[in-house]
Amino acid sequence: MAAATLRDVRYAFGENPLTAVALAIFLLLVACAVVGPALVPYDPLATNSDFRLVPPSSTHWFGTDRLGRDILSRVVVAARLDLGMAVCAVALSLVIGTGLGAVAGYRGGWIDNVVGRLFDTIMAFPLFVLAMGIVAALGNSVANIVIATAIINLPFYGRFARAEVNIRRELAYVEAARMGGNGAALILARHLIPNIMPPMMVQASLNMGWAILNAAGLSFIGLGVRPPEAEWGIMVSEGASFIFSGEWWTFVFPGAALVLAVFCFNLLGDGLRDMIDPRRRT
Amino acid sequence: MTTLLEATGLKRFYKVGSGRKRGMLHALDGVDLAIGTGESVGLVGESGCGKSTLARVLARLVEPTAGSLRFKGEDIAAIPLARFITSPLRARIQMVFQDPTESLNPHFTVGDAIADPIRRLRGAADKNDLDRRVRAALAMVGLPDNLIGRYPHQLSGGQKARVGIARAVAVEPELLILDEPTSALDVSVQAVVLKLLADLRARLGMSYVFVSHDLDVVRLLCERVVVMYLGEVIETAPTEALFEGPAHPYTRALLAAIPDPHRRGQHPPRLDGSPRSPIDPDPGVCQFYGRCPRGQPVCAQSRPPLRPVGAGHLAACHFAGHPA
Amino acid sequence: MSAPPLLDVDGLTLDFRTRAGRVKALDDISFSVQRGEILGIVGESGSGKSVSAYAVMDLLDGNAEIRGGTMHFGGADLIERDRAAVRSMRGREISMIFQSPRTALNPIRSVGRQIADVLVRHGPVPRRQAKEKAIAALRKVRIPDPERRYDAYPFELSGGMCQRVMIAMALACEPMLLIADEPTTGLDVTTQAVILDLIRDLVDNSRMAAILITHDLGLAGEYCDRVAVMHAGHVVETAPMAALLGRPAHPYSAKLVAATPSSAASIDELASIPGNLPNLLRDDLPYCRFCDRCDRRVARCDTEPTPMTAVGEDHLVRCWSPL
Amino acid sequence: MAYRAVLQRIAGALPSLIGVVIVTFLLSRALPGDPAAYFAGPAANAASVQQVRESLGLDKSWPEQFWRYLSDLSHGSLGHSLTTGQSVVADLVQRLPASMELTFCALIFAIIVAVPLGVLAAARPDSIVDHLCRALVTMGAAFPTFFVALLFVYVFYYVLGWAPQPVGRLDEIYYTFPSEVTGFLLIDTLIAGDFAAFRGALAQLILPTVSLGLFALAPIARMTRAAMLAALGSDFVRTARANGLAAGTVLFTYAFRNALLAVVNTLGMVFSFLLGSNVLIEQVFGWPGVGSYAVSAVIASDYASVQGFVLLMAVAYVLLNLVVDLVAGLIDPRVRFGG
Repeated sequence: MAAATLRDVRYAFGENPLTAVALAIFLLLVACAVVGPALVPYDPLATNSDFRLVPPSSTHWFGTDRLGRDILSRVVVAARLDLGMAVCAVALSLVIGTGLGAVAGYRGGWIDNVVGRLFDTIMAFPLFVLAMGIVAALGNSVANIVIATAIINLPFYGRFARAEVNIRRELAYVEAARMGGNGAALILARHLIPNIMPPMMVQASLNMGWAILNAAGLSFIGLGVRPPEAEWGIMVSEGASFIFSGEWWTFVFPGAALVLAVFCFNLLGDGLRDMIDPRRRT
Repeated sequence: MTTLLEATGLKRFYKVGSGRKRGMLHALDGVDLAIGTGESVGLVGESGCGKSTLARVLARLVEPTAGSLRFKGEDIAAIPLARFITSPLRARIQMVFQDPTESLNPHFTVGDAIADPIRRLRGAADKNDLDRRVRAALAMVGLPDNLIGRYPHQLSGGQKARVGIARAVAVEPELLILDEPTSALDVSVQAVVLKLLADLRARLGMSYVFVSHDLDVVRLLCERVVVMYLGEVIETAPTEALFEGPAHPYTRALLAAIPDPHRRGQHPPRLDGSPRSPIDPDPGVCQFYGRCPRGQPVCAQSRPPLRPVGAGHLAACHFAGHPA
Repeated sequence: MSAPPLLDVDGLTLDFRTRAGRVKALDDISFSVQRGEILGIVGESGSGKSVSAYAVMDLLDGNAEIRGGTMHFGGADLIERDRAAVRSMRGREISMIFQSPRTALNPIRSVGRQIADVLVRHGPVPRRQAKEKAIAALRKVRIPDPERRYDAYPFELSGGMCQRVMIAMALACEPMLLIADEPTTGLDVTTQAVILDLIRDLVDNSRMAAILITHDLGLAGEYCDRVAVMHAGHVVETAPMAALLGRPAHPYSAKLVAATPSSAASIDELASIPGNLPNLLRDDLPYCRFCDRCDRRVARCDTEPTPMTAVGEDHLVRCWSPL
Repeated sequence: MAYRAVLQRIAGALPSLIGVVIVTFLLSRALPGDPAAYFAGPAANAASVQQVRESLGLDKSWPEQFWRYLSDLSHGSLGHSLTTGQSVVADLVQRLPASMELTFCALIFAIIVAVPLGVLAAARPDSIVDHLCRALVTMGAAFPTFFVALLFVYVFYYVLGWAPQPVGRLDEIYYTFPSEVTGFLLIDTLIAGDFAAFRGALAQLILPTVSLGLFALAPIARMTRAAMLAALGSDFVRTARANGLAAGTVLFTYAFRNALLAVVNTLGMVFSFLLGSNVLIEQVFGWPGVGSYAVSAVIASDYASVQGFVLLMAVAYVLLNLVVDLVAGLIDPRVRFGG
């Protein structure tokens, strides 16, 4: 198994060099998020009225914003908040969604109806709009952005887990496990959930990009994160007003960071999917 | 021969459709069946006849809607499922599944797959004891020890089928239910597995319920055959007697449809059309009526019960025993 | 057998290019079909029986590569001829039916229109007449109430009915050759018998020939006139059906006959074939791909290419030590 | 389609609508602190808060409040906006056509580009079109809409000067608004016969349409390509080929119609994206639609307006999904006849 996995990993990278690139970007992003504040040349919050709106140069690689803050430093430091929000939101919806979906799919009956109805109701909203409504209702904070993003992601994991469990519930190996003296809890825990985890993880990786976009979109319209906190969405939003005077660097670099992050998670998700599902290798 | 498992009046209905189309699908519609100790019974019929459902009800994978299930005289259908699952009785009835690939958890090694039911149902003194029993089960089905750490995807079809059998016999069942165990296998592998099954039964003295659509296979492996049609047993007889003198017109058609090189060029009458709907069937009409070459008005007025037509030979047809 | 065969496949060799290497799917296979007969191609999964048919139909995936051999149909060269010409023969001169008929039909087009599509494509048949002809085709395969069934969708029909629709579609333009690839796998035995009786009748009552691809030797025994036995990309034996069942010459054919449940009187008589198919990715495949499983192996099996040798009338075997 | 099947679909949308109403009600009651203080506005004193509480019925039990909410809804009342002073319904009705025009244009743009692209990519795997399709899909999924929109404005307005200033639907310095008939400027200008204004409105629409459309284009193209590949590899296409049907017939009559089903079914998801991203795009382009209205309301904690907006979008989305369902039923006989 280990050898086979290694072969799959090598295959995924060799076949799709982009996956390797994505992994490199991922490691870079993680590094930024973990030790970013120690790496950056300037204090991301320090204003400097002598250096306002300085174009990219050797001292300020990404230029400075309207308060003279170093954009490179802000972009690097923002990785922690942006990735943190997305990771927390995805983790929340992955755990809750898998749990609810798996139980609903295995048990069926009224539990399935109730859980299904819950997911349907969430999905009956345009999701970004629902997230706006939730943040507006719960209050304008980072925690609530995470909660809103988690809620709108919930049906994806829930329905996915439900469908995967449902397919497998009647499968012979599950029936065999029941013949072998396993109760419902044991079957879910030892036989079903481990088998649906690989596709769930792919789903999570593909979903990370979307979660990042959502959180950044909410901050872009002024929800959640408040200035002067460094966050990509709000930085783009702040830079947007300088389009008409040509200070492009104010929004391009934070925007590019967003694109890079989303791109990286999407590619990793694709690579992961190739790794666990060889049939998709076309 | 003593009776090992006796099913009486087994019914299993499923709700289907919604609104005005709602109905009850009669997957099992009152089945009586007794399996003797050490006996090997073949269960045959077309897809949708309820043979798989019956196998699952006998194994208590599916709960019957009505009816009793007596194992050595004890009504096991009355034991709540949650208790039955972990009771010693669970080990007494085991099952081998159709698709060898599907029946193995892809994340379990061969050793884990066989050890799991032993641990749950038999209990092992320690790791060594467990390991010893797993190896014994492997040896029983003729698999080498070195497969113990392999995953299903590293095995051939025949090896997977044997692991499935080893898993079932490892807990020393008295009744083994085999649900089309060779239908997914190639001829050459099928022959090996069939011989193994015959050999295991001879050595361990288990009873078999062998579900199959392949009458040739049933003929080789079973002492008695039970023919099902639309949720009912319509004929049962010792294998020899059934193949020599089928009493029910459906059985006759079924036997006539087995490909046979010796029938080259002959045109036996074929069973055409499709079965009646299994949803809310009329209890006063023979289920085979409409498709039956011998149908008479009486067949639409009463459903024929199973009745003796020979030694150990029962058939559910108004005209069974009467020459055509 | 003096008349030239309708289909003549000679020395066909075919590989699939895959990431793991070349799969030597067919190696120097030869078989032929005469007008008015049913040829059975029998073998276990992975033996190459479907691939051979797909090669004839030019339906192979893009990674298939024909490396040698010839295929002639009614005198025309199927490999050299341009692909457009071969493609226009499909459905008109050669047709094919497949297993799992319910997925093999377009789920959102009525079965009648699917048949009409074929008629319109191949004949100078206007759409309006095509409907009548399609209904006639449905009637020919004994579908009850064909006028009503014309508008039915596949999901409304049983598997057996769908297979009859497939046959009607394949026969709509009265082809010379029908290739049936495991047409009854997954169907009930009673339905299987009806479908195969139908194919047999159609062949007997016209000049059409058929190829029946199956893994079931018993089935081939009842319906085929001649048979080609395949193993691991080789045709190991071709013979009249009775000769193969009575006096199989290749050790694999013999084992296959003895391992078929219908041929055994008791479980003890049932023969088993040891070992597995060789891995066709291997570059050092032995000349005889059965030799690792064979109890009649001789030295030449590994070292010399095995020719097809006649052992009786119209009976060829690819073995250095035939039975 | 069978009459009964249509009714069934419509009935099937009812639970979603009920769920939507319940959720929006719960959201309005989930406001942190004292909802009455929110609704009373920042300048309120204790007495006026109490007055608002009573007028909103916030002192009643939850079921009573919910009942009241329902009866308000049935009278078409969504409360009053704090910022505009008008009723929320009036605000939304006034601004809805702008959003609809933009959304529909983006959707049409996305479908016109994405479907042929996906079909061609699947018909010729590994061709240039296929690579283009994959690149577009990857980019479309990775670029935040608001960022793309800003880049477009920067490049096409500031640098190249090709696009007009992003100041909403029509630059009132040069053009006059036509009298409102449909609310869709492209149509109203034509009705008024003012072709200059039509061109002006069109010019204003192009950038927001493309930036919004790109976001919808990616999922449609991906789905079309995948569905076409699946259809082309299916058993029934193999049968069609084996019967010698012409390549065009196989591609369009057999593969494409089946693939279309999958594509139509993903349109629901696409609408969800579109309606959400609409908010962001309106923000960038100063578009006077319901989205930018909602954003200002959110910032101003003008809750009644946000709630009205969420409800409106959800109802629109449920209705769009219903349309998608009905269209799928037209294509698929299995749905039509309940197979």
